Amino acid sequence: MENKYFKTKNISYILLALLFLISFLLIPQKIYSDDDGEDEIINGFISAIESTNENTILSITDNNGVIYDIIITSDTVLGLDNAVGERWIDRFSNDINESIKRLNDQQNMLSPITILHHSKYAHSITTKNSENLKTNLNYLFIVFALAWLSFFGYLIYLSRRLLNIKEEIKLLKSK
Amino acid sequence: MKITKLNFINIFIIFTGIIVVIDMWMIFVWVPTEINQGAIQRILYLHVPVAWGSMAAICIVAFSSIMYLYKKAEKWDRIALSAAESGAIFGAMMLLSGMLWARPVWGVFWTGEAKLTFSLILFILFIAYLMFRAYFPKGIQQKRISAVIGIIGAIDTPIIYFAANLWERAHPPLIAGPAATSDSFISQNIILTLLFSVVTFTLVLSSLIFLRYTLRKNEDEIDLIIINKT
Amino acid sequence: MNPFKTIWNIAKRDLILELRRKEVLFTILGFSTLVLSIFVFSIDVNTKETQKIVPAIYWSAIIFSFTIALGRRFSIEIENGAFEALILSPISKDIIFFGKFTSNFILVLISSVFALPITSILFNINILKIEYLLLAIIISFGLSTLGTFFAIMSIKVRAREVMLSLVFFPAVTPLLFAGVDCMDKIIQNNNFSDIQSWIFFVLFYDAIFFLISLLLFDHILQE
Amino acid sequence: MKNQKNINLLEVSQLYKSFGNKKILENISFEMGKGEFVLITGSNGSGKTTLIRIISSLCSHDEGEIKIFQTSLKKEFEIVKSKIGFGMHNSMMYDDFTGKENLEYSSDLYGITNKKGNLKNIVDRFELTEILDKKIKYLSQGQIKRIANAKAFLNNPKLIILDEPDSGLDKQSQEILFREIIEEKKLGTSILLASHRLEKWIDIADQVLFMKNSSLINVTKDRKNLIF
Repeated sequence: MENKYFKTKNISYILLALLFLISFLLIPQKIYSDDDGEDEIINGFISAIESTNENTILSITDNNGVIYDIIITSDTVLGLDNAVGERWIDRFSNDINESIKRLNDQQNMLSPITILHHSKYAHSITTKNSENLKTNLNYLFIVFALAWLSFFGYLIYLSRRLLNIKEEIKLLKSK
Repeated sequence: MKITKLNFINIFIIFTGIIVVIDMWMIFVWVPTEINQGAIQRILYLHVPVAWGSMAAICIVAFSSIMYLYKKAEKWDRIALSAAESGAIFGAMMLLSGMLWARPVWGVFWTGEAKLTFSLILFILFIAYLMFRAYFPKGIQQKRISAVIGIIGAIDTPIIYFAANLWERAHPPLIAGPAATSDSFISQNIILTLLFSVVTFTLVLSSLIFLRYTLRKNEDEIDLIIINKT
Repeated sequence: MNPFKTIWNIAKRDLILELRRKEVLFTILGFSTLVLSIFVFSIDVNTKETQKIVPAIYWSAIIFSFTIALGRRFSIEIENGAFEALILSPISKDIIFFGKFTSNFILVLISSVFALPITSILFNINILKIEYLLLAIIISFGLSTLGTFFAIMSIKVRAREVMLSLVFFPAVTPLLFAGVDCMDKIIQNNNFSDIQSWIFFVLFYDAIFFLISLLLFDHILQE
Repeated sequence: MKNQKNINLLEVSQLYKSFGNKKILENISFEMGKGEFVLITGSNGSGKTTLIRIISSLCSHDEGEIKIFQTSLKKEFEIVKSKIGFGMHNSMMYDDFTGKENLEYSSDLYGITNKKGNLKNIVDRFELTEILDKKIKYLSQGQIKRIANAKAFLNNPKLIILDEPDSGLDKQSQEILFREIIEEKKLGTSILLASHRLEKWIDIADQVLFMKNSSLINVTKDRKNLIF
């Protein structure tokens, strides 16, 4: 039973090569084509909030006094901390009056705001809580401690086993 | 002074140790704190090199598995095993540093963000390779099947990364915070430290692989001696 | 000996075997319905929020039931050496893979098509459209390619079910992403262009792993 | 009956196999010509089954060379397999199929032309008619063995490899098996048989190979005083 016409092995090699070629041409650029330009960041304080019927406009004065008018779209993401410091994260469209209320609090508390926007349409608005960013040094410490603990622990474990085995080999060889 | 196998490794490990100390100094002292995120941004100098390390580890596993299937030489199988073990540790660190970075900055441990999903699946792949190998009865078939898993896992890695990106594009997670644009703020020193850390962690990875390789070799040697004895 | 006839022979015999033994058939059909009904009890179904997670429930039910079925599928065939009879017969190893793959593909397809109406009844969403069938076909293709490969590979391993799922799930997550996301989009009846990139991705995934399994199949058969 | 030296059907040279740190086969070499009956005997667990599995490419070996019909085992060897009949230790059949369905499945796999006629001939030769229509799982070990042995003769092979075909068989079916093997031997089919029971096989064997703690001794000549 000679299945020469079914030489799947070399057919699969050719098909595999072809497929890699097509995939590199076709899929990636379709995906990454809609990545439109760089987003900019503004750090500053909320000076005024006007909400017209179709969208809400925030005017922000940044550290050196320049005033920007930022338009909040439906999918802008808000990450605002209240006085106690708990972070509240939600999309603007999910709960508009709650978001407006929170933005007003931020305005009264004059808390520093970081806005990530693309040609005036805001992607995300977050409280730049620099003081509690300092406090999370403990996360930094935990990560580095765990990293080095695991690396050196593994290293020591390996070298100890290596030494034991070396001795055993010497013992067995001498016997 | 004849450089025997063993003390070559010692020199290599001591050298890596020195490089690591310099790297730590650079990360914690030399590089300025990034204005946007503050101190927590220094996790970048651990997260990126470790991610690069686990990627390199899965590539080494794939390459040595293919060579083992092709050449049937024991040496390739040992490299695959050692790369997988160190890769698992690097994968765990990648996952951990990713999560502990997300917590202070985005306020949540886990989001649908592509990199986090990808590192979790990569970590599970490593664990699957090691567990499958440990539970399979010893012998040539065990080595051959582990090589096959290594190859499939490695081919799967870019595909999973791709799928994670597509998934993130379809379900954008609620990342409210400057971390989302951490890479838009790279100054000169930050790039230098990052590169140096990548070099350091590659050295750490290779010394771990080297050590595990020699250990594996000696284990085989003992088996041979026992066989000849009986 | 026409190879396609042998492939159909192997697949047909496997399916007859499963019909008689009913063990894998119950897992494929019964278990996925069980998983779906567990979710129905645990969440209140008719709010708009829960509609969003229906695709996730559907696809995880399919993948769970398939993994368990895979664990059972080859166990008896191996114990009394029937699989070795296949290896010893004068057919090339690729044909064995095709045959086993076809029977698994048909089983997964039955399971996913069978679970569609159940999901639409339990979660009262209308998901009986043609696109779902196309989606189910291409994803079942990917699932059964890797499923057959891993099932045959993990015959001799201890704690086989756990090891099989430990290796199978990470490899199949891209399909899970694609299935859930496409279904989500079809439910909100967006146009075809949204899920086009996913469809391309799944086709690429199926082709790649089908060929890789073919190339590596010899290595996992040799004892 | 010495065969012509040049065409060796099966050649095994310097075969080594060890499992973990236990040696199973050491420096096994033997040849087998056309129409020869070779008996491999030895106590249980002396490596007979492993040797058979290695020869039929079910199991890999560490060193050594195996040639069947002059083609080495490494190359794709389906064409060769169509001329070989295998009767392994386990039944190699599906429990939920009846004996008849199992035999039909094998003839499909071997691509036998007139399936019906060939099957009928095998069934008559091995007198299986009454146990053919029950599912394998309802049959006794002996009956399953009879069907498995018949399966090895299904594709009228040039070489038949049988591993413990007589275990669990009653007197009467042993007679049938013995008669069929002599029949095949006359037609020029060579047979490789591994068994730890000697009585009948030893008289008709052209070569007797005795396996003792993982090595092979050719005792064809002084087979009479074979004790182990």
